[in-house]
Amino acid sequence: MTQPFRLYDRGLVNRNRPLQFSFAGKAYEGFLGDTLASALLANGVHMVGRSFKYHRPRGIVGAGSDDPAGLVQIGKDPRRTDPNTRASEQELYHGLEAVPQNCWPSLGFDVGAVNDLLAGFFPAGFYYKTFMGPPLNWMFFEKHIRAAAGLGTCPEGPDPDRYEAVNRHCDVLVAGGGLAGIAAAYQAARCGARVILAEETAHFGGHLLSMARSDALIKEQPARAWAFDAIDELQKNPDVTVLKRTTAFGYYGHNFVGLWERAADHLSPTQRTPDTIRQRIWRVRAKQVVLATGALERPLVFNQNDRPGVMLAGAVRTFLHRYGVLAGKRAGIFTNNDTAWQTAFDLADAGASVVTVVDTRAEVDATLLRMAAERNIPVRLQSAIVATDGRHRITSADVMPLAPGGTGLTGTPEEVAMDLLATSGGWTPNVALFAQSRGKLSYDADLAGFRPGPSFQAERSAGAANGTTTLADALAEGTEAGLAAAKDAGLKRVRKTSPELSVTIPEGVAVEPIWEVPVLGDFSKSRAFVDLQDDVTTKDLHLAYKEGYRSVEHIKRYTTTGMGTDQGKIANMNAFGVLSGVMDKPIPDVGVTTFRQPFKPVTFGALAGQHVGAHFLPRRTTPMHDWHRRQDAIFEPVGDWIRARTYPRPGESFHQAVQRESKAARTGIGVLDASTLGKIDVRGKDARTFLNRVYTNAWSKLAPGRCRYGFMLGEDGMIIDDGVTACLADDHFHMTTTTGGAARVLGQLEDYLQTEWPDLDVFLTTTTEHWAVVSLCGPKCPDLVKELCTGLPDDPASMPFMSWQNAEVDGIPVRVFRISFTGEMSFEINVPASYGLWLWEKVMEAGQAYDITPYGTEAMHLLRAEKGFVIVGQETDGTVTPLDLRMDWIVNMKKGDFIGKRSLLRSDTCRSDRKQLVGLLTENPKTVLAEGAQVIGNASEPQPPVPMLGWVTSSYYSPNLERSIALALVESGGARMGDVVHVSRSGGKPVAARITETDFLAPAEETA
Amino acid sequence: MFVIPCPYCGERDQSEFTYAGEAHIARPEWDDAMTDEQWAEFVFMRSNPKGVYAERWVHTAGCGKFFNVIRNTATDEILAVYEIGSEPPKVAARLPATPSGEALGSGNDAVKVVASHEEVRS
Amino acid sequence: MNRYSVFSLIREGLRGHSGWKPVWRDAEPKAAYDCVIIGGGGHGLATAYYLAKLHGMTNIAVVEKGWLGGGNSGRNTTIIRSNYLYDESAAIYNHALHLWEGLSRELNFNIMMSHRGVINLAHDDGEMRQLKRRVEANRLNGVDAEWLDAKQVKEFCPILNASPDIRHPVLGGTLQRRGGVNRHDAVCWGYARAADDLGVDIIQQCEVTDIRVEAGAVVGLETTRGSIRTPKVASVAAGHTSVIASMVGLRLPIESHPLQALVSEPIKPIHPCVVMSNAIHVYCSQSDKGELVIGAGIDPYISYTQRGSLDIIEHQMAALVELFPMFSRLRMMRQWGGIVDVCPDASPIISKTPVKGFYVNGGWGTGGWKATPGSGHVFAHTIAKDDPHPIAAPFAIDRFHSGRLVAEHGAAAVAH
Amino acid sequence: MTPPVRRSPLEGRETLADPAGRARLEIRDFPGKLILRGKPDQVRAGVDKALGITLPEKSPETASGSSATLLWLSPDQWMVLTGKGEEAGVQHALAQALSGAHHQIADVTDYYTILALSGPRAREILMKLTMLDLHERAFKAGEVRGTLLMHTQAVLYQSGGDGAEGGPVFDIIVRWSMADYLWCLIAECGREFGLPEQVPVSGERLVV
Repeated sequence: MTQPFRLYDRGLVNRNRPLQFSFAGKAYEGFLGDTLASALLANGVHMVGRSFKYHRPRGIVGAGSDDPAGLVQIGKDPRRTDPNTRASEQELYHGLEAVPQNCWPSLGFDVGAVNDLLAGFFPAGFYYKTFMGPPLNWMFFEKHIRAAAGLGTCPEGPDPDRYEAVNRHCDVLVAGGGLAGIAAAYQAARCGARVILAEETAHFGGHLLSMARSDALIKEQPARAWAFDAIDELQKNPDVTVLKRTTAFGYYGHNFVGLWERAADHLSPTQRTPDTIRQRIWRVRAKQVVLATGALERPLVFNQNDRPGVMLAGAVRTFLHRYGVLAGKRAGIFTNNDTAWQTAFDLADAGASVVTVVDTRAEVDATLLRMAAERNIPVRLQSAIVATDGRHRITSADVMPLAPGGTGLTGTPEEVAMDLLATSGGWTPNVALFAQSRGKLSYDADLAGFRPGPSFQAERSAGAANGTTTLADALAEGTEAGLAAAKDAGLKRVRKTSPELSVTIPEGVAVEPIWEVPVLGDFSKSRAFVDLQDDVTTKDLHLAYKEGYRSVEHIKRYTTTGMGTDQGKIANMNAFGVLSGVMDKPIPDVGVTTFRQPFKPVTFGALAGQHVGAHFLPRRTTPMHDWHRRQDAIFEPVGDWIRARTYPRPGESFHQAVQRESKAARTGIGVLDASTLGKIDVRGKDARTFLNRVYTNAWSKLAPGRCRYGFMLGEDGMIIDDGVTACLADDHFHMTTTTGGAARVLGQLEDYLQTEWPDLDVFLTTTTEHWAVVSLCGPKCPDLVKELCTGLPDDPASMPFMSWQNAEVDGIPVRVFRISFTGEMSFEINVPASYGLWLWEKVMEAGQAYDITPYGTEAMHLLRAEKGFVIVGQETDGTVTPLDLRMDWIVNMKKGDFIGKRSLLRSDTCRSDRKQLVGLLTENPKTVLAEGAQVIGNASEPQPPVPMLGWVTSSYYSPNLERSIALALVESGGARMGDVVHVSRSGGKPVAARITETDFLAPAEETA
Repeated sequence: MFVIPCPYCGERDQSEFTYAGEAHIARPEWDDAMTDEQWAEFVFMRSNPKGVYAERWVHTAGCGKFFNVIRNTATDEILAVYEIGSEPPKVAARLPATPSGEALGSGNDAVKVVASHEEVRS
Repeated sequence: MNRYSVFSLIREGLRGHSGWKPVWRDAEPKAAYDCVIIGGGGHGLATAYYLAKLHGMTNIAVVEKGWLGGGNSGRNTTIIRSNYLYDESAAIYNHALHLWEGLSRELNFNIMMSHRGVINLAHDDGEMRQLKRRVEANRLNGVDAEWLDAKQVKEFCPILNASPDIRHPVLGGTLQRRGGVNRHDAVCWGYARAADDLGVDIIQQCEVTDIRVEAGAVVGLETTRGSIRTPKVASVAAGHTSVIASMVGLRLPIESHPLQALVSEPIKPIHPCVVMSNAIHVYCSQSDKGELVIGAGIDPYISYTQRGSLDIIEHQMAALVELFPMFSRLRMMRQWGGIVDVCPDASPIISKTPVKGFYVNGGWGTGGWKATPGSGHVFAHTIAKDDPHPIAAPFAIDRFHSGRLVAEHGAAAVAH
Repeated sequence: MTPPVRRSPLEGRETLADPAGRARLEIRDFPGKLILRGKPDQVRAGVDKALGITLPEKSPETASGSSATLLWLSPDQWMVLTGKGEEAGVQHALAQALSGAHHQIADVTDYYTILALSGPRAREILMKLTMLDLHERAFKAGEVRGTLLMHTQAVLYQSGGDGAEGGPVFDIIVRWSMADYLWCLIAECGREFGLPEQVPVSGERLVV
């Protein structure tokens, strides 16, 4: 296969490594080192897609991340296809398959292009003015608008590739691997600094790679040779990290910078292994940052400037020198500054015919005129291109003289045939990262662009990013920046190492801005595009202002300029320029839109890193977890924990299993893994005072060996946690908390100790996971405890309720707590976690004789509900006090102050008609209320809004009471014992239920 | 993500810390005469200033100690750290400056451009 | 003002769009107004519109320090729903939803109200209980709400990861069909245009530097564009509520946090609705332009920088990929931050204050957008009558004294 | 009757080693662990008396004696590492020596598990999980720091020097219930250096 536009005497591509690829179903050949864009251009393909709104043909415009137009979909594997990929950034690999976007049925013939014919009726913001209905409302039109919008298509997923994030600290981070960046990194490293150098493309050298080797020399050698040597030296330095294919995408607070490395996108899927990292985020904390991110060229804005084949002059030069590709063979140049002239010269020297150089300026440097003459290039000064032709690629352009002052046209248009039009409107320093760092921009009239002004963070700009326009200055500035950065990072100053650089071609820009090239004829018929992706024309900007949108931010949003996937890298400066004319204000007064992170779009998967799938979040499990799994238990997530919920036997339903477990716990022996409960060791002579202040009840008299239940409140008086605390010694306590509350409670207690009560002699240490907890429940469990434990009374049942003792199991020390969350005879055996599974298995073994039944959290919830015990987070929701639970006995208002005490006295908090916890017994004992159902007064639902008296917090069918039971928070519930209320249900008539006490196990007369 | 200089462990990433709210809000001694309004001042009302602000952080993943930080909430610059119970030191800060209402370093988007290389008031 | 319609579009299309008039006048501040509203966001502009339209107060101004809709209005993820737990919340958010439904036609400005449905996912037993409680309460409050089991959720949003083996499997969820998204800029511009048409002065680039109070009553304010005399000042400066309140010596139960959001590159339609998950911290929809619009979490600390931390975004992406594995290869195109004024009970303050003539509307946390029309409507009433609208009354400041909070976060209602 | 068996949270996990020697991940065999809390001037003498160790009093200091190693965790908090099964004896000795002083000693031997990550690439692996600066000039042998390893807190103790053959050794002290998460995550981050993929325990039935 031949590549008609390929040159064989220049470029970094490897001509010995041809690569086959396809675009739009057609097969092509490129070389290793190509981007998709350079390979397509080498094959004469310019048109690659359609624009967002008008579906106009779009071609390759730029040579890097600034290209707004050259977007394609890469890859046919539905799990690996990548939409909206920039052809000028996608490196070529063997077998690459690319397809055009936003066109149907084909790129050449696109039905959507009808929009372009109707463009006159679709100005900026047209959709705000219609589609309001009736008869047809927005929901009708939205379908069609959505279908027409969007660009590429989403992969099907899941993503087969791997990503990761890595953290790094460094003295100096250098963003940009051009001459200035290399010089900065080189100098900083020479100072002994820890350096990270990140270059966006596959090659270091930046602008040096976009010019002929001999154009820039250091010590009689091509400057790029010096640059490559510097990179080699840096790569050998263990304190330097040199990254290519890596973009600094986000400059965040405190000098934290995100880098995005495309580690494998240049490899074909077959070249990747399951271990390959596709992309990597480098999370860099830098003492100093050097921004050497270069400058972005902007196109000229003129009528019909959007045809494929109309490219940035600098990009044409880059394709020529970096890739050895002629973007066209009959080239026209359209410029308002010096730089594009070199593109003309280089094209001519490479064998292309340059049919014209059109310059809007009246006078240009004589050297340029001489060099053009030497090459027989026709030059038209003080002229402009006013129209172009060519359906899928430019075929000709109309050139006309500009009236003096450049405000109008004169004479008649002359048509010039061409297959390439390289334009340049000047260069804008790439200040995106600087702006993200929250420095302020300042307008530089010589550049007609913004450059870095006052810095905010520890950063400095160098080279073209700083508005510098010659290579020698860039080299010197980069070196100086590296030196200063190293010094500010605290490294000792060493001798500067900056070589002499000479450039053999004209440099400088000498731009004379012409933001809007005058239009020939009816302005309203012109199509001068500012944003080539979102189809924003100068007309749209004029219209937005005319319609009263004065702020540049409003105009951006109204016209969508700069809101495409390139975020207006080349469009924004032109837009500001056009607006300064429209508003008749200097550009600084027009202002700029915000430069937001990321500098360019970053893959979601890369940002998620390695923390996906199995590694998404921790799954905390108890020492007995393996046993539960072996029983094929059903589990539930409780915060980070995965707890066994129930243990269905073969053929048993979830409900049946829970019923069986609950029954067994009151008739035989049930055993529960309660290891997840929070545990805090409290020690110090002021421990009791401390407990008195953090719990609502009194702790002064709790004797060693005894336990007590307590509520903790927030200062707002609402319950935040509960648990049993045991007295180990007079100054030593073992506190327990809820599973989910453990960390929060410890944090709050430390807060009070460190901040409010530093005078208290109390230390806290969490021991939650040191202890595995086996909770035995049921009338027969004293016998089992007696069998297992030594060191307890002959009859463990004689241990007083709410007491604890040390004991041993096979010589392993344990703590045995005689406490109960079920109302049933119950013991909790605490053993060091490493023995947890052993103890559990031992209990199951010994328990066989008693027909022991393991039960999970669901039965535990049911059992405690039978007894009317509350669960914080189920009966409470952050709006409930102990008084609301009608547990006044646990609130000691007579003792001193405690957390939340004062809030209990607030006018609303002490209302007697607040929602209070009660039991509910349905009239039909078989009917189980829905948890979350609302309690209402009427037997039938009136029209909304229906007054709600309260809601059902817990509801079960009780196997022990052989009827349904429920707990509910009901207005004035305490005063309504025996009342019948109604509980609403979706799709059914309300269920009648009688209000009762909450302890369903208590003798019946109590609840009557 | 801030770099927070823990008084006990040195500079660490913010992810190791937990924010603990406004500093120097002393819990009132019990007083039967205290009104609901006075109590609400302690429980709910906050100064929430734009500018110099004394706040508390706790080094959750490190030493577990609470300490005070003075931060400029208009720019997120940390201006001082000091131990619980000690007096806040005097600090200088780039304060919000009208007419933009924003100090250099504020993320607020009111003014992003200076006309020339003029210094922005600090 | 021009009447917008498909016919006006065609007429203007035929004459090169030469006839469009400005959406609002670029008004100069007058020496005195009957009321000045601080903050030109959705809530402030809606307040001005309803003051002029329903209460005849047309000699009023909206002063905005930047550009209209440049604060949280232009930064939120535009999710509209009213399925809140408590009666007070359901009342105001449902009031807002009713107004949203007719707003494009009322303002003659297409706000692109898309009732595509909002799903709140449940991932564990506790969430099931809370969301079912919410559905029941919603139904009795006349808020459309349905419970969907896991299968129905998957049917409504087929791109969800419904695998039972993920860390937080989807067990079910609630659906509010009338919920959805709209176009934030359009809402601000539409209200501004309609208010301007009723005579309201809309003054941008005008920052309030002080509020003058005499004998406990507001008499005027100082701005970067001069002094203004007025007996009534209404703060609707979301993100700076405490700053404005401090000008009259008022402390509020508000803390201002960074909240971030982001959009992907535009892709063809893939996401049919709005999905919100509390446990996994995701809320995601797709804009008409094709961008996925994703809300991230709030940073824990106070900040006025409108900037958040990258790690918040990273956690957000991990959660998103867990719930929508197919999004892994899409790209984050733009991220930004706003400032959310958060109240301890995750409910707003719409209130008179101890300072006569000073009114506060703020503290909406992460959930203010959906309330915009309702908030402006009841706040206008409160200002005009100097007496709280019944729907606004429960949101008065004094609830923090009495303890009568509207604890939506206590009820784990995601407030976005 | 089954005799008592101790199990670690990583029961069934085998030592992971890169054939090329770049990284190695293993489990420490139940070293004893105590938390000691107290004000330095109140416990300094007692610690010296009981253990013959000079109390480390600031970050990131550690100190070792014949019977134990003390890791500084906080101005009033230390972790005491002992040999397997020796924690009770050390706790007793400390309690004796500190009687009278306001202090706290808690046995946390089973609260924590210790993973050891070693090898020339150990630092790079850990830097995928912690924001600490692990450069050899910033984190030296014998230093300890509490930090966050992605979603779990952990104490990093560099128990082996860089000069040593095979690079640094990091003892990673992590809660029981987080050990498997961290084990698998470290292995995942070590895949580019030859550690094999490890899948966390998962797949429980969470849906009824």
